Amino acid sequence: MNFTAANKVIIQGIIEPLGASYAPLMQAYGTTVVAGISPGYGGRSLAGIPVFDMVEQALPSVGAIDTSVIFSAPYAVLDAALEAIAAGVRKIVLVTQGIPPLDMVHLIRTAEATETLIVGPDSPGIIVPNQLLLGIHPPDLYRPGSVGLISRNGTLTYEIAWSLTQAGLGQSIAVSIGGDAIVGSTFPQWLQILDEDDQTDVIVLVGEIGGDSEEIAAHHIAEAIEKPVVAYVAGRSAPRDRRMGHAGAIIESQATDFGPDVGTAESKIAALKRAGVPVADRPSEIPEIVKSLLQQPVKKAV
Amino acid sequence: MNFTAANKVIIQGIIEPLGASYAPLMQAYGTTVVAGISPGYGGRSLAGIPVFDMVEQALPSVGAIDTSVIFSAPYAVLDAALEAIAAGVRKIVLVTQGIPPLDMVHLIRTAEATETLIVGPDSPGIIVPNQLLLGIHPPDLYRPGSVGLISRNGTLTYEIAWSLTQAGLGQSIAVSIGGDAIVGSTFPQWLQILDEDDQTDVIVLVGEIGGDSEEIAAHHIAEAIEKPVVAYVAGRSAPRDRRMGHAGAIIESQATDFGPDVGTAESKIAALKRAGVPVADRPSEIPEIVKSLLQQPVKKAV
Amino acid sequence: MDLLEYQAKELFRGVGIPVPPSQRIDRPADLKSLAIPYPIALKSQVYIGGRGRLGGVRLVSNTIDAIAAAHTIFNLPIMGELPKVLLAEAKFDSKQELYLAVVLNRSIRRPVLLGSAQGGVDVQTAIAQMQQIVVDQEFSPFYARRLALKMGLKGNLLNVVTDVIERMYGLFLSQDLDLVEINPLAVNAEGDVMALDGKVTVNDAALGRHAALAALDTRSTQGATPHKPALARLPEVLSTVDPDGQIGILANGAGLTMATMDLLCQAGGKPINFLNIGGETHSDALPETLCQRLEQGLELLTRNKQIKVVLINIVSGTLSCDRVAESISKFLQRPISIVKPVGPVKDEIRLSRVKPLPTLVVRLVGSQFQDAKATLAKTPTILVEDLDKAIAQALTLVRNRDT
Amino acid sequence: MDLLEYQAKELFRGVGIPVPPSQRIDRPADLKSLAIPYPIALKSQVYIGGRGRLGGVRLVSNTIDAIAAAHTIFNLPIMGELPKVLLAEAKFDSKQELYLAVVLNRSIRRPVLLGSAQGGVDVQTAIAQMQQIVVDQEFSPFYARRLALKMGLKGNLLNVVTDVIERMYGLFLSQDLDLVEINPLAVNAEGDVMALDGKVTVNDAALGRHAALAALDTRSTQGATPHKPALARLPEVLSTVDPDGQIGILANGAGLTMATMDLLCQAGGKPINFLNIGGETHSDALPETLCQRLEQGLELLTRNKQIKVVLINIVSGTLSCDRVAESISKFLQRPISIVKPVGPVKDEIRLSRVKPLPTLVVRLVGSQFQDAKATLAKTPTILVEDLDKAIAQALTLVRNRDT
Repeated sequence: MNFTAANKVIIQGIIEPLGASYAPLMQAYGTTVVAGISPGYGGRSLAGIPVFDMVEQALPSVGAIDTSVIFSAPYAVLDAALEAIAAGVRKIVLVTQGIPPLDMVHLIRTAEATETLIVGPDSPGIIVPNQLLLGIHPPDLYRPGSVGLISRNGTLTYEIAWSLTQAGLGQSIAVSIGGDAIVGSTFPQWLQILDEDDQTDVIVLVGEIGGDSEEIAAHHIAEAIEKPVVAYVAGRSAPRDRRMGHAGAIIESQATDFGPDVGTAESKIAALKRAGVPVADRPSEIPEIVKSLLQQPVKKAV
Repeated sequence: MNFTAANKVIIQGIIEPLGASYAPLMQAYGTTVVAGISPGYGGRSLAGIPVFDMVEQALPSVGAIDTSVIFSAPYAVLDAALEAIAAGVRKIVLVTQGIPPLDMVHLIRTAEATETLIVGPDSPGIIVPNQLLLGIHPPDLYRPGSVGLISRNGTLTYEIAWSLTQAGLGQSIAVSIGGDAIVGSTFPQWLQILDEDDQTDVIVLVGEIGGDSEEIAAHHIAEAIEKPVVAYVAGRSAPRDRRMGHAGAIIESQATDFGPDVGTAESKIAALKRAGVPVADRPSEIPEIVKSLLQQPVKKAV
Repeated sequence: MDLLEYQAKELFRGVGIPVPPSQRIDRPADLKSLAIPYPIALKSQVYIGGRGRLGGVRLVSNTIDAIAAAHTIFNLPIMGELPKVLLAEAKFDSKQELYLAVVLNRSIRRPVLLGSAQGGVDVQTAIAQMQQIVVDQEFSPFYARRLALKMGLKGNLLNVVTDVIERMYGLFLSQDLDLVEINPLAVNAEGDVMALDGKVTVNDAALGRHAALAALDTRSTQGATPHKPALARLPEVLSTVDPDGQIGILANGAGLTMATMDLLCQAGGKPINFLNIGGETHSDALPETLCQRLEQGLELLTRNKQIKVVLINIVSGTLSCDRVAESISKFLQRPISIVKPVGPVKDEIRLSRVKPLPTLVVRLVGSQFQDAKATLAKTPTILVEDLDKAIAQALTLVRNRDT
Repeated sequence: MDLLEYQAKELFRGVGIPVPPSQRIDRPADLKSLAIPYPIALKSQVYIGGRGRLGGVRLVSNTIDAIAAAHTIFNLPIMGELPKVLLAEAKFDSKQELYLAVVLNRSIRRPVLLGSAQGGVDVQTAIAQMQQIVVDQEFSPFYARRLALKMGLKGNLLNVVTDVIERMYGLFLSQDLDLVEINPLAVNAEGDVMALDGKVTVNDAALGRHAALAALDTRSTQGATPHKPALARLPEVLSTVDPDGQIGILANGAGLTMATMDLLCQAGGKPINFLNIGGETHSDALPETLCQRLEQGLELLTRNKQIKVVLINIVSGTLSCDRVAESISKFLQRPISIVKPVGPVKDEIRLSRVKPLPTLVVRLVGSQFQDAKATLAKTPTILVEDLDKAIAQALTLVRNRDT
């Protein structure tokens, strides 16, 4: 998995408000944005980026496309992503929130069959500081460095990146897998990618209540990850069963009346600790723990 | 592609009238029928063949299954075939006629993705004389030999097999690709299989009016087939646009008012002749032509 | 099964494809309570295309003209077909007319989307501009967009037409259609679109799972009996191949029936009727059923007083020769009174029974041939083993009976 | 969005899942014109489960008893919820009760089918017997059959239950449901099945494409306004975290809001309300929209007279710090009369305006921080750069205002 400024990137939904605001920012940051896609707007351009009606129309002029960042309206995202896959795009970042879950199920099935990486939805995307912005991370808060940051939220990710940056700890990459109930790429996938990434020395994992991603991540860390991991889990004080704004924060149960303890902050923190992962009590604690881990020798492969 | 008595075969829809009649005949002919499948009838047996509710239930006791012959009712065929594919079966013969075409489109897409051979629907299936019966060919009319018989109809295939048998010309294999509008395996696929088959010296292709399979077959023969081919096309005298009993006999046009000449007997016969294929005027002429071809040296590879 | 225009448009309306306000007219007087404003188009609801050229569509501006036009159209056969219903439809001012269709392509085994930027009555121009997109994987709207782009559409019209195609595909898939066609899809000066004419063909094999569509069959004399994927009914009336013919053909399976007829024609014979009693691949097929169909088929063919010879060609794995022979023998021995009629028995048919039966030339391939031979030896039928000889025999018999 | 039982059963009926004959009862008098025969069950239509144990379901055998029971149920709150409607339903004699559900499993990112041969009110037994099938590829009925088999069903019941699961899945997929549950699916002595109770949860994000379902929302005070996937509305009333609390939290994004509240609680603070004005990943999100939501959020929080301090924590890429500062400044300067109320303005709220506003502790991360600092310097707000310090500041202020 390589994410560099050499990646050829398109922006689908480039005329949506969010897409139109971030397209020039992504480009200004050094991302090679070769085309924007918005059906019905073909022939125009936005911040110098040529706009096409379809992904495949861009291919003759720009060649193979590595990545698409999708800002389309929620009900148009599935089709946009399938269109990108049909045009040979194999990395897709879904920024848009509120995609119907069954659209995601359909998309994930197709992504699996075509070996396409789907990041998101409801995700600020990926940033490789000073190299590449695939989404809406605020670049000012990030600096290049060796901390790999993986989260499933948006502004809390910025908060933690900023606390690292302020402490002099730059980031090799920051990625949010997205806050909606059904997301494409998972914590274990990204843990694996960062474990194998030469630029990353330590991994910060930012979780929150709801779902079982942190429990699964903890299991994966214990089994397969060699680099040190620091975690933080938001939502210790959250009232149970209250919506905090996105589905990740609903403590869900499998079906009516079948609710195990999975999903609570306690369950997640306990699982991470059992896996040997230090869990910060507050965001500002993360840089201290990262520093202490960087001074320890890296776990050896067994 | 090997079709021998060693093939492990299941019969789906074994309690349907047609399935129940032919299961014992297939078995008596030497086909290794290891299980019958009919939902709701699991636990029974038919002619000594154990019946299961699902294909996957049979796996622990019979091991991997090579082929399924499906006799299920038309609207149950798609599900039965998908179930067989999910259970690892990669050769499927659909005997049943009248499967809705869009069910076939769905099945063919899945078959392509899983590299599954689908023969039929509306097909008497495959017979390898004295070895294997996968379907409803009347065994009495066939004898082992070196003529490969490919058709898209039922009883006319028997007629021609019988005329070959009576003339002392046995068959290496006989297969009907099926009479419905949308079928799985095609003439070119079978021409290729028989061209590569050591047991086959000459190929008899039996077509009929409707669709463009004969035209496509003619093209394929000219391009890629080395063994001699003899053809017969039924329907020279058929009134245009009259239903003869199955969809293959409707001279179809792409959409309203867009009807080319493709599909008529004239078009098919002309295409075959252009490809150098002798076309018999009547079934009884076929054995004579086959004999004359067998006396000629085989075309050399270019 | 084809739908009439007004039925197709009901389906379009149901999935949100824009169609003009319209009203079904069962008799001219219905126009007195017309709920749509004039001018309107009055359109003959027939299954045959090209009614516009033949006077089946009229534009009218007031009730008096409308009633007069309706009278005319109700009495105007289009290629022999009289409308039972008219459609009164609001006028739509079109600036551009597109052609759109979704159809199954049997040779690539996939649905295809067809579109032409030049739709309307001039079919040749539409064809010249026709674009095609194959829906090779599961449908997603981008296939529709791909077609719209290929048609040369841009801007808002690109999206509007994409949406119409998407809805057409939705119908196609959910209703098991063989064809859904809009011609023209009109575009007005404001960029709004409207389906002005539509054609829908429902797949017959799938009708059993679409009760609402099956109920739209206005042509079935069986009425609204539920279609089910059972053995197809034998036709009630056989169509005539050669009106001067004297030979009837009865065979099993479409290919075999055609081959038999081909042989007869090649030998100079004139078949008047042919009947395929059905192949062997129906999941419900039992020997009993096939025998029954054989007897019903003989009954049907022998009703035709013009037939001198019936050529029976049965090649079967399901049905042994002796069972075929027994059925034939049973048919010949039946007392007329106990024959279960296939349709309502008319006097004319009863009358025909007293006429001598045509000669039956029987050709059989299958098991138990010797038993069949013994059975048929006791009947006036002529059993021939070889197909070419059976054809020759039938021809000789006709000539002999003629003279 | 949850549906009430009678709404769920309407959906079931629509797709051919058998449900008992039933009638919606809006008031006890409706029982006088009951069209189903006694005995019937009268069932409280509330969103909360377990109504049976709490007296929300009664079996009655005649009109007098029915009306009396209806009066009782209409006045019986189930866990605080009073029914607006009852369901009168024909009795069905069950020999066996099954549990069936289709639900989305977010961690495997696939729908799963759940089934237990021991359904009914005893949930623990149902769970002990629960079987699960993952629908990993496109659904086909064999997935349903796989579940039915795993549940231990045989013979005709296997096929009947497979068919019910298939129809449940059809609903799940076509209506974008989070959950469709039948408990119990009753089986009678003849082997017929009947869905005696059902639960359907519609996915909120998908409601915008299911107008018919959105119209079933009986709880929305907005009435039947079309749901669309726009920025979620802010809540009209904030829920209370700690009734003794004096601090309100306003942040952007769910994770950040939770983290801020966690910090406050860990430091011994008592938040009474929290408000997430929304993250940054909405395709319609513009700085203007976010500023508007910030101002609306402040309006909402400051309505609560108990709040002494509002802690604002905004970390944003979309919104520069100076724009946040301007919004806060604008909010503080607004004349009360021109503030556009979010809901109907009650006198009580107008009254609260004359009270001094709570102190605003503002913590900002983003671009243009210095400009924000300059803007806020002219206001009575307290700007803190560091999050931990902002928390400490808020706590100090509450203590000071307390004393």
